[in-house]
Amino acid sequence: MPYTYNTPDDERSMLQSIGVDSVAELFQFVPEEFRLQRPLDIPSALGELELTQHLSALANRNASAQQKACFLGGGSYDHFVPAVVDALASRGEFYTSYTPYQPEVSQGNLQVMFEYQTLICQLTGMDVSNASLYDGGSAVAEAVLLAMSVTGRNRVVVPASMHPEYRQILETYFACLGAELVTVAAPSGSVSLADIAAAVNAETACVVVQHPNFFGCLEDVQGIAKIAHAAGALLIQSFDPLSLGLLKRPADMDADVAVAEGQCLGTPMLFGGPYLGIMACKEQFVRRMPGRIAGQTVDRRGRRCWVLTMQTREQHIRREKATSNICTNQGLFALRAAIYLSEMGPQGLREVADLCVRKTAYAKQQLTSQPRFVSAFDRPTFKEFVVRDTQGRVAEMLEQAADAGYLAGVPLARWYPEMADCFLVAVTEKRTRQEIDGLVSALSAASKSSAPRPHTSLAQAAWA
Amino acid sequence: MPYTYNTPDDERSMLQSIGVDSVAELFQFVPEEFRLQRPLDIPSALGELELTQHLSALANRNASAQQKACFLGGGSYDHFVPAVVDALASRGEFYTSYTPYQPEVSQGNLQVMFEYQTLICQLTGMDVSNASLYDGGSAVAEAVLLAMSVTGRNRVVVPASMHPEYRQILETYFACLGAELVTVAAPSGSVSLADIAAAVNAETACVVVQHPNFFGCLEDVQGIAKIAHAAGALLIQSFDPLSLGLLKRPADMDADVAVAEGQCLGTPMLFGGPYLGIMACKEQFVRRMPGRIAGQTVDRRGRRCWVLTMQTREQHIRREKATSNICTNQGLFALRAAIYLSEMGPQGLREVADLCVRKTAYAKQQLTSQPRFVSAFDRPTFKEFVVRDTQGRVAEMLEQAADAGYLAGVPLARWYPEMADCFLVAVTEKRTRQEIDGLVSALSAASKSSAPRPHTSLAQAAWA
Amino acid sequence: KSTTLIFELSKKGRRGAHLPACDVGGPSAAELLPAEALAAEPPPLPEVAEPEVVRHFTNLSTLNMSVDTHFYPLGSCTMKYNSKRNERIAGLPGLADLHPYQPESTLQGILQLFHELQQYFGEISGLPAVSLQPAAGAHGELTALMVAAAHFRKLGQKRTKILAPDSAHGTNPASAKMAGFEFVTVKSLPTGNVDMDDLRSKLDDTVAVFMITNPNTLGMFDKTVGEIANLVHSFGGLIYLDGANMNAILGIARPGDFGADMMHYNPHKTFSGPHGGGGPGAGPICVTETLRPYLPCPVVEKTDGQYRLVYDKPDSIGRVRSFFGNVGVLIRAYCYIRTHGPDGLKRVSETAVLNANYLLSKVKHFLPVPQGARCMHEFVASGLTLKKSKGISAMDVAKRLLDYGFHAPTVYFPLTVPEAMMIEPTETESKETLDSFAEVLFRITEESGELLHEAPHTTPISRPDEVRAARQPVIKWTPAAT
Amino acid sequence: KSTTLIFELSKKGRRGAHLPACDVGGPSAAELLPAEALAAEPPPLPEVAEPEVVRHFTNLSTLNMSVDTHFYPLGSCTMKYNSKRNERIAGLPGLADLHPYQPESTLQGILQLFHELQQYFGEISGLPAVSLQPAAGAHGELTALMVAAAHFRKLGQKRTKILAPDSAHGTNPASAKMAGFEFVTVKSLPTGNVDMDDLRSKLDDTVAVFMITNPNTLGMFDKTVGEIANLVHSFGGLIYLDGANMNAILGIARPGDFGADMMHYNPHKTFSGPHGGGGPGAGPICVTETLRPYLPCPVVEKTDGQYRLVYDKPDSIGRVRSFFGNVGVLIRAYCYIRTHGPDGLKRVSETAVLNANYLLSKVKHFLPVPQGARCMHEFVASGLTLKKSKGISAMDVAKRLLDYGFHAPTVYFPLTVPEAMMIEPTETESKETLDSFAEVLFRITEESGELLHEAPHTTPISRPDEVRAARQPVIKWTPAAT
Repeated sequence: MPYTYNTPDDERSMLQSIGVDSVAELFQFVPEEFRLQRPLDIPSALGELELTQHLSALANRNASAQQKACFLGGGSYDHFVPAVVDALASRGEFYTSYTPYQPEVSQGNLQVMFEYQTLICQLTGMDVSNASLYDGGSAVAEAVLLAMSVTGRNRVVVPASMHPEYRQILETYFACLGAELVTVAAPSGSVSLADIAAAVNAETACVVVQHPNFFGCLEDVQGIAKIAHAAGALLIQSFDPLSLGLLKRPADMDADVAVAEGQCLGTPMLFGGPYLGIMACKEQFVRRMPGRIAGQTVDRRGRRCWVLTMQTREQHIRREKATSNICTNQGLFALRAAIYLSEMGPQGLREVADLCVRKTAYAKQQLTSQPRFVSAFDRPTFKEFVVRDTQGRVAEMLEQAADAGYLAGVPLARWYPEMADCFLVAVTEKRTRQEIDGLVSALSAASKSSAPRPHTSLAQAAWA
Repeated sequence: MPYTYNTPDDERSMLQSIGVDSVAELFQFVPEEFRLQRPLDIPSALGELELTQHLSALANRNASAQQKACFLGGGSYDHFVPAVVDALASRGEFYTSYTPYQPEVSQGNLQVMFEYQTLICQLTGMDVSNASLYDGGSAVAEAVLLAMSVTGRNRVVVPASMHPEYRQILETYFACLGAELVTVAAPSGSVSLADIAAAVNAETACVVVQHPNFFGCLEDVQGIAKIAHAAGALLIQSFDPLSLGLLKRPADMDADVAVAEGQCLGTPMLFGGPYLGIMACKEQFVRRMPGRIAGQTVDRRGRRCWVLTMQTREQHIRREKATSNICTNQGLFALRAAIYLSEMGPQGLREVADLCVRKTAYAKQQLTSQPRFVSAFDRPTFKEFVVRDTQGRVAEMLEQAADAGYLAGVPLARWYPEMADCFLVAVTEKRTRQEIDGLVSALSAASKSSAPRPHTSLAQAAWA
Repeated sequence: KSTTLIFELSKKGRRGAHLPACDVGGPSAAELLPAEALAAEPPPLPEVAEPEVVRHFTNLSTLNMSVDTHFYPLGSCTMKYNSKRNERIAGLPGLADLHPYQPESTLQGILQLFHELQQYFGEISGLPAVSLQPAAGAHGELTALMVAAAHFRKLGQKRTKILAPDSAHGTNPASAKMAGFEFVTVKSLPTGNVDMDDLRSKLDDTVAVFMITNPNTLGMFDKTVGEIANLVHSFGGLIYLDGANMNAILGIARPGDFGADMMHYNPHKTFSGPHGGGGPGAGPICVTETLRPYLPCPVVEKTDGQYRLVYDKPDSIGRVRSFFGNVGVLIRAYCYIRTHGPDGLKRVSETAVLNANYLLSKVKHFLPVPQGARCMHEFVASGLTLKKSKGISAMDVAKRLLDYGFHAPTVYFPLTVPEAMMIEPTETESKETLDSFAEVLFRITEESGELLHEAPHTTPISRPDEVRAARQPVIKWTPAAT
Repeated sequence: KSTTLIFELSKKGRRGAHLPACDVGGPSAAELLPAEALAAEPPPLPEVAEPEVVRHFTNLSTLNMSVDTHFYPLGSCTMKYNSKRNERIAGLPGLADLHPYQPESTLQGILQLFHELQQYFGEISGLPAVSLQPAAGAHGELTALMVAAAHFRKLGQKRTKILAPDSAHGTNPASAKMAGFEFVTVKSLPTGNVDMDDLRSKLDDTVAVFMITNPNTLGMFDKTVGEIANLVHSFGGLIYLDGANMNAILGIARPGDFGADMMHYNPHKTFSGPHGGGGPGAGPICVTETLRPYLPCPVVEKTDGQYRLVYDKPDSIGRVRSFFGNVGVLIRAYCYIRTHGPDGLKRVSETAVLNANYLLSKVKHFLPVPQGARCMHEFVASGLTLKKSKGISAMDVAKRLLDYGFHAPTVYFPLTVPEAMMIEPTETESKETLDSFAEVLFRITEESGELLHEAPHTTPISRPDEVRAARQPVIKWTPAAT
């Protein structure tokens, strides 16, 4: 019991103060029939040294992105995390505190929440932000619920180019709510305005568009927003925070609600979580927003300070009438995002975005200039792109690439059966030219076919 | 310039306030002839991402003790560092502060120094401790200078079983001071009382004995102390802090000054430094001690607090009459030691020492039951021991063991030409039975001779 | 300490990060992307130097109370020690730098961890089928209710209602609504136990689930839970166990053994995941074998010695979160369970309950505890007498505690106790701390109302004007607002 | 915040760490070791639980001012920002978990780093031969003086004296003594520059080394350094440059170019190694080619593409420290140099000097700065007028600054300036911070003596009784002393 204090003496005197003879007596209200009469069947205790050795052994059975060059994307990315983020977020006063119920002794967390909200507004151009949600996927679901609540409508239009797992979450939520999810195909890598227009009707609560989308391609958000708004529906954009170093902001494209996966803002990949769900919206929807919100006020001495506010939206007060059941936020990751954005600043953010775009373009060009591979879509891409393996051996090839030191791509078969010969390649600012060239070699070398296609000579000189 | 603030506007207005036109003008007092007329010939600046990649690449060209099982000792050991040590010592308020010249805003560091001093006294049984020195080696040198100063004598007796580098430091210091270093052989692995008695005379300032010594063997400190004291000399013991979980304390053996390398108390190996020089002594020598000392006092409101004290020993006041030129301490590592000792407590310390002794004995038994190896000395050992390779191929064998995943031992040839076929093996509490068995296999397998010796069958059953 | 905002520290031209030059050459991003997609300027983020970032956030941190610095007896939140070893382990590159879509061959270590954790959670709860996916306790509730809904759909039963006592956490009703159910409140008794008569009167075959928190939010073990379960089951309904209070019964009683069909854990409470200033948590759920087919996917299975992520369960509700779940929190829970082992986990609950009862034995003499002389891991004192006699509210007491260096208990919850102060010491506090807390609490009850209404006096700020914050919301900084 | 000692928190039977059972079986340690060597009991260390360890040291840390939290203009100590990236890098297992006696084949990365760092240090100083071994600035001084001694021994010259100005750091005379020399003080002028006449009068062929700090401890560049060097050299002596103030001249002037034969760096100052509450530092030295043979061993050399540790230099003084040196500090210095590059390092000094001159331009109006209107990277203000007019001492001002959230400057050094306040802002502070510091400093000079004599008022403690501490020393805790 490494974390407890009570010595036998302590225990004796405490039991005496309580007026019982044994600790067992304290459990008198637990009926005998419900008592577990045997020890739990779990392994026996490990000291710190053994625990560390055991977990290190488990960790060593995984191949981390520090060992293999990671070109995986699809919502989780191997971006660079500046050391300040780890150094500051690992302060005990941040990570061992809880929701700031007592503002007088929680101004650190509250100010961070307020700064985070402001940073997200600056990033997106939106009017207001909450203090975070679980992740990008549930943020989409919460945004859709908001739209349904605002419009009183039950039909939601989503392109197939949105993250398939985000769409699955919507399906799961909708199964209980009797809402209708309309998926619009995106055969060219992005959805067409015509297809969206055909899908949107007077029953549509919202259109959700991811830009850049799951395939890395850009979407015509403004065009889609016009269609949605014309039908009285909301436009929800799922965005990539780092893309906003270069791309127009959701507000500039008239999004009503902007949501995102915030992992790229200073959080490691962590095998998928915990991450950071970002949600910002137009002023008029603020009282429908789920999640905590920090607001500015003054204390009794008139000093500026911060508190949790608009709590009447929340379940601990409103119970079943709350905007959502969410009561935790991802405070620690909102903090990481706030530190990350402060460290990067506008120029740093632009530089990261620029590196992503250029390295991605280079990788796409190099890879698709190999006879074996073709680009699946002819669209501009941000930091990932879809490649078709003309030999159709994606799974095998990716395993071989992993052996060769490359986490080379995400196979699309699980979500898009029609794209079983395709994989998604992401290139962040961390990937070097050497790694990209190595990736191209490793993929080309993997389970090579005997009949090479003629080389499609693109202007390789441009990359010299 | 990632760490500076001045914008061009700032710079302009600052120059204006100063009353000069350019920054260059501020260097007017540096004569033109001394100005460097070219850029420094060092590589150009790296951003954090590139720097991290570059240093990671360098780090990956080393084999760390996390990759290879480390059986190296000789004053630096792969002991377990509990996570609390790193977590607490990495708080900015500790590591980005400096010597507590302003006690009102340095009580954290001062109290830690006071606690460290007390912990070292508890550990050693000595009356007083300073707040740390550079490392175990220079601590020996400082202790010897103290003894020379106290006794007014210039002759120092040291067994060959003391760390050869510590003896080299003494030689270096003595070359300037005209002092005499007498080295007493220790052919059996420990020094004999008779040899010590023969070396000690009325000119002897002190005898320095390391216990457990460089070969891992125990010395008869009490016996040596009697000889030294009978001659009016001081007894300086260099000890292993972790050994005191089991062994008698320096004070119990009548040491006058106790010094140690404190790396084992919560500091990683760091390729040899920075480490922690521990020094404690009898009360009567306190005003001769080098290094900072924190003392208890009260503030104006009568509250207990701590300050730097006995500063008249120090060079910033006494200049050439100071006890030493040392003005930094190793505050951060004294802090680590204080955290480590608090986390371990008496029982934890005993358990660590017990594991070291038993695992070392097991390794010695296993290794020397191989036909190729014999134990160099027939003495009880604490956490390391010397092995003789009957095939005499130490360097070659250790390289091969490294390739096989074992940092197997320290070759002794550099310091002890007569022991060119010997190497020193250390076994800490971190080494598992599996690793020890693997070490034995790897060493046995390394560049095997064709003529095996008969198996010397020791009671292997005892280790079952 | 300054409360200057990071935006107010910004000055045009300052910067922290510098990214490397592009090593692949080629056209600029502006040439690679269509002009209409590009913003003219990057977002107007603050421009600050790195030292300022460090100083700003470091100093902000020191304005918080936290478990690392203070006793934090926030009832229901289980603010126990967050072990540093777990933080270090969770940061190992082989655990932290993993992408969720890596080939399974490169993930055998972490999948083994999940597989074992599923077993541990199943064993501790007595409910063998486990999903690690939900991202928080409330998310786990929602997921479990969706599982229940799927179950009844499969059975062809139309059940529209969820019941829970009035003492339940607010997330219970909110989750019920999000899962598409109607929510009905059942009364509770002064002990926090369920009012069986009221329950009986509301039970019928339209009730899908009865949600119960046991130990309940008054810190009492509801002995009638078996009876309740039988009753609900007799109507074909399911029992959902809100696992917020599992810290009281680890290795002592298992929800699956006292009638629960479904439950969630709050690993950030029970298994010591750091609370992170409000999150992340995690909300793994455990259900009976009957309900296993409906769990979200993926789950981890082991076949032929290999660990696999299984996505294709035909009856699964689907997924409630992207990727696998809040893995970082789960790793810490795994470490916690392995650190304690079977004896240690039981000892955790015994100590948590001992500490709570000890504190209760000290406090009850000057602050009435309606639930009586015993509790599980927490208890709820009432400030009603104090309020009536001296006009001192539970909030006053809470605020004054801050002056003495203690975080306040949870106040005004549960709603069923007037002037409630819900105190949970946890097992990782010393008798000395509990003594000192009790002594201070007593001293506060003797202090003047005037002093207390104005409390706290020594904290970074005094009481904030919350009404103003809500009425004139300022929820982001703007240059004008300064 | 509590200042309870860890010993006072101890209670028999509590513990933090639990070590694993012994996996090799066999006899106990007590059986393996001779009885007479064994202690009956382990040392009487405090017995505390891990959460207490965490809370204790965390709370202690918050009683410190530090660069991460406060402006820290401690003159001569160069309290600049300690970059977090360097901390992270220095902790990489491939750098931190290396044993000093590993085979060289397993150390090529770190040896390359040292080899490059030797070159950088040589290039920045203009003194090409480098030893990375000394553990601190003072240790570097001592080592260099030993090198000088070895040089003169080799030459067969008997030189017994070391000279340095009265404005020198106290370590200069102390190191001279430890290296076996007699120390002679040379006068300095009010500018801090060396009094040439006094120097001349003390120079002869028994002088081994003249030690000079340039920029000097008044923050001025001593223009006469060339003349001094010529003079000392003409007597066959050597010039030692105390490198404490290198932050002023990186890439601007090189000691080797203005006459130094030997110098040390303080990488914890100039190259931003964290000061660690008093240490560790490092004290690498650079010398001329002539003196290279005498440097301590090992040094890193590169032959046939392999990096090697060379131990066998016949004229080497030997070694001054075990193992290789304060490697962790050196790695951070390497990172710092690589982060800045040639332009950046020069810019560091330009900015440090700009910041110091700016602050000087603000301060001189109300606090006389005897050295005049210009400085290098620091300046020394004198509180003499204030002392005479209002009885306010430099110490009073220093203490009052703490109340305003600023660390104090160095006071009463150099000894040559009455009521000295030595202010070094460094390059990693903003104009806003300097403005605010100057404003507060001015405000303090306007405050009443009464207020200032009692300052500080808002710090964790008020002024301690240092006399009592020295006269009745209590330098460890004992149960009786409480």
